[in-house]
Amino acid sequence: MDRRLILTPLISLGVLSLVPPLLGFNNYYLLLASLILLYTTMVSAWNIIGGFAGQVDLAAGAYHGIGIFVTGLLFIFYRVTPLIGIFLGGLVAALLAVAIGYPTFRFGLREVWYALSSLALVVILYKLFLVWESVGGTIERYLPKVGFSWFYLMFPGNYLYYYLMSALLLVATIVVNIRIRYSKLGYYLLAIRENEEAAEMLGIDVRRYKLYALMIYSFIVGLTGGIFVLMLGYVHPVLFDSWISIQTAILGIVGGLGSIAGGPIIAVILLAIAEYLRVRFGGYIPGLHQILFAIILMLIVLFKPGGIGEWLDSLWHRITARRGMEVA
Amino acid sequence: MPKPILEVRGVTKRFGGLTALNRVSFNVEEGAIIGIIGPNGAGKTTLFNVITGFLKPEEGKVIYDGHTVTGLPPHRIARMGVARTFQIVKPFPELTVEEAVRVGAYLKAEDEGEVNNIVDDVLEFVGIEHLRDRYGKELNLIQLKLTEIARALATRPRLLLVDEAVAGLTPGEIDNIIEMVHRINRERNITVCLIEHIMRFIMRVSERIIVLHHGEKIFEGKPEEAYEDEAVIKAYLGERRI
Amino acid sequence: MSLRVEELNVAYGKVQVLWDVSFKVEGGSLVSIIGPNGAGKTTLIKTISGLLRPLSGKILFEDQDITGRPPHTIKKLGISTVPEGRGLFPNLTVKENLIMGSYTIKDQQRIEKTFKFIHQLFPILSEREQQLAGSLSGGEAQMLSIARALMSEPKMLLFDEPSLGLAPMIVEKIFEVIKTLKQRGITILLVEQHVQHALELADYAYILENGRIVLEGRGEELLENPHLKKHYLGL
Amino acid sequence: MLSPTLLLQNLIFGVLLGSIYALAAIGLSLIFGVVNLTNFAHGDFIMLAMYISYFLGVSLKLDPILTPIIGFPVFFLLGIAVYLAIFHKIIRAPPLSQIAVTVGLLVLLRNFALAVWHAEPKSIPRTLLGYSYRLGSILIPADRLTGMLISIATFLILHLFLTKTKTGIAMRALADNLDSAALMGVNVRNLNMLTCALGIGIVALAGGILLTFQPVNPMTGLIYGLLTWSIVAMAGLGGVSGILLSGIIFGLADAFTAAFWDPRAREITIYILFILLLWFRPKGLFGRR
Repeated sequence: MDRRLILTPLISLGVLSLVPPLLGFNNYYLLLASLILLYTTMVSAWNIIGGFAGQVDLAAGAYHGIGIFVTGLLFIFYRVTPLIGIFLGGLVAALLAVAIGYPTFRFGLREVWYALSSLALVVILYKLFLVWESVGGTIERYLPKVGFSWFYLMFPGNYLYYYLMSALLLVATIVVNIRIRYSKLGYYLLAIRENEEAAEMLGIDVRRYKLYALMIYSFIVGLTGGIFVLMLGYVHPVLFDSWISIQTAILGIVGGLGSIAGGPIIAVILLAIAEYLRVRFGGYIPGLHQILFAIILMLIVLFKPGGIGEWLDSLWHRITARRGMEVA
Repeated sequence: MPKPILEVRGVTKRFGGLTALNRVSFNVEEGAIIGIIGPNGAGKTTLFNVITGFLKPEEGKVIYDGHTVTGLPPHRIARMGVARTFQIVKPFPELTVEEAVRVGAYLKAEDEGEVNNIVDDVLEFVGIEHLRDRYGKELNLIQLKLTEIARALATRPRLLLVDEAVAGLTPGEIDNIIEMVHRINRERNITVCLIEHIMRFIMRVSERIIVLHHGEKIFEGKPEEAYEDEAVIKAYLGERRI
Repeated sequence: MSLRVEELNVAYGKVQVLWDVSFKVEGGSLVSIIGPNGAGKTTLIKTISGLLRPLSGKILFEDQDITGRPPHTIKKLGISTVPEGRGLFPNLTVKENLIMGSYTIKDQQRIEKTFKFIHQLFPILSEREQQLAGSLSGGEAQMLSIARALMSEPKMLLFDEPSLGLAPMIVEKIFEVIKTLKQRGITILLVEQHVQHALELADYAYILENGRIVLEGRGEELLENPHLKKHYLGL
Repeated sequence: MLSPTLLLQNLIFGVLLGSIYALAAIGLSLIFGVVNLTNFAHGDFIMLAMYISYFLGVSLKLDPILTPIIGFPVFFLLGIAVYLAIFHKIIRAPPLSQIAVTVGLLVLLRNFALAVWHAEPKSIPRTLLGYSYRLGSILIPADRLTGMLISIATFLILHLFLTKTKTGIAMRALADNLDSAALMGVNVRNLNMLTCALGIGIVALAGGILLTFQPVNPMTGLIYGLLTWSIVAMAGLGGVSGILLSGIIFGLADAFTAAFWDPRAREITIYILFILLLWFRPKGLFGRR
């Protein structure tokens, strides 16, 4: 287990560090790659609430938006460095999640109703910021131009730094996943997903552990918003985007509920294909990549409900089993 | 005279117009194996749900180890040392047997090492070590029931409630469970409370039985005496008409 | 020969519940199958009525193979079920529940005639016609369930534990009704844990334990059988 | 300013709007209650219906209020097709699978609309009902009034169908107890298919009416999806009258927010109401179950 905690980040960082040279340090490609890593981070974070705890959460767009607005507005209004802003964005997202999640779990919302109310949260925040003119409104608010600055994490014309930040966040999220999966928290969440009553009877405070999962997930998604806004350069209520919620859940389900590797791997592959489709065909078929996601999702759920993760896991089992035989 | 570990005092539970439990009272002494029997719909499972906090009774209270536990959530009651198995098994299909038992073991263990020890110990005690890496969805009924018992034992309970452990099992498997219950009681010093429908099973296990019928306690005493009791025979066989 | 079940094996997922169950119900007779909770009684009824598909084995009704057919076709052949726990439609009125019972009958006049018969048999139901089925007492609900099954003028009735959760007086009443139905020539398969009643009424009976038939015989014979107590009470 | 006229005006607006919302929601309620299927794509069927209405309005110069004459049979058949192709396969699946598959359907419909009609909102060039009745200082728009009348007529017919016909009673029976319905001789599969056809067919009515006063864009589906689910949550499967009443409550919330706060804030009130409702009245306001 400890080996996994060291090997996984090393290997994934190694792979991820090969990408910029492969892309020839092309700024545009690096921007796309950073976005893909941020979306993948969300999928990996979603695995904690959706995969481990079994709650079909569709609020990623809300927490992502909170991260964008907190980091962005603190920078715009008070010149607070994103170094702090990003962290605060995650924190506010987690606080919001707890404020909503506490009554939600207290009153036993599950399945459809949990999914719907979390999706509603995205729309509520979108409209709230639209109406709340002093912080949101309909016009973009741009981040101040400060030039190249480590303090403000501003690297005009060079997305390599953002790529590295996104890569680090993704790897950290995967490590968090591994840590959780093989700890008390992870086993408790899985037990809750599998059977809430049985979990209760084994002494698990179901509500409390669901809240823990929700907090960790929303905090990480909040962080992705903070990095995202630095690349984008402005804030706007439309960034409370329900598509982010749907995309995250789709990739999480296709990757396999509870599978640590499945989600990120499938997310990177599909998001890369999606970017290609968007660039190549986006002009005349604007939603082609979303159609692709939808079809893959439906096929996976109908014909391979375990997701890609199940297949990856059994592959992993086979490899480790063979290694075991060699040792013997 | 050992002190009671569990006292049920005048518990009444209604569902709409139906009275599932009607002022049921009894004690369970520490270290005993007690059987609760009764025909279908007698209120047995409701009784367990009240004791473990899944249901709140309209009247009466449940006292465990000197503390009133009525109204506490199930996880708090579990933490105090009450474990249970379910009439209809509630497995963790996507977890292995070892992982399922692990979930239970975290309740009282201080660190991962202790968790591992509890898991190894319980798997061996219940005799399902060979199933360690099998997933819940791959198990048959007896294996599921044993895993559920192992899961419950891993929480290191003082009182174990077993809800219809043998329904649907073959005679050989039933013998296996009977022996297991005796061992849990003797070797682990765990008080056991069994719900059963099949009298034959309960007779071989418990020193004292309680018979429920239509939510009321109609008998309490030695199993042999139950056979002679008019009310019990009537409840089971129905009234003999002339 | 009305109903014949041969070597029936049934499982829920990976858990096999019935093992090589065979029995027969002659036309016009009443056969009881007795067994404790978890013996597989409900599974048996569900399999005959088409709600469950068996792993193997055969179910023949009037020499026609009905194994694995969907429930609505089995109903049309004349097998009606009084399911475990009544299986009423709680948000439908008593009348609407009865209308559902006559779902397969197209002839309005025949339906009217059956309604009259039902009202004679269960006067209480005509009083409660417009009430929601969910508001009935246990005994009334069981009568409605039986009445509903009769609405299709069945050749055969399957009863799944009609005495479940009822007070002794009501149980008496229900068994009176079953007796009446038998006298009217309806073939009946009665699955029960209430030994005394079920055996008294039965022309022939089987004891089901852990999914297997362990004992069979004529009703009165079994009632006197010393093994019955052993099998049932564990004496 | 809270003048009595303004209050009354918005009360009327709310009731008109709400009864149309209820018409949009009744199909979802039928499919959720009877077929026991969680359909996250319902709002996108509404969006599609609005586009079909727009298409017919532009190509055939048909008034949107009349488009359901063609739209209803088309959507009825669409319901059958969707049932056979997708819903049928997930009827017994766990909620997660139902959510996932219908979210997939939602994305498909949304992007189909995006590909065909693009992102800019579309509205019908003209309708015969573009005028308003005047009662003193109170305005009653003819399109919405007609919409309400169509809605109430539909609810009446549906109510009669569900309580007086054998098929309708069987649908309610199916909602109550699937196994028992099958034991009564109901062909469950066929009845499920009919329910889907009816549920999605009625969406065509709602779509035509909505388009008379609201533009449509591909994202409209999400808003109507959440709105109709909110109505179903409030009604709690309490029958058609429950849906009509909760539709009107949400219509009032909508009208009053638009009038007294900000037209853009309508969804805020509606969804906060929805979430509070889920917390405090999980079984709905009018539901028996």
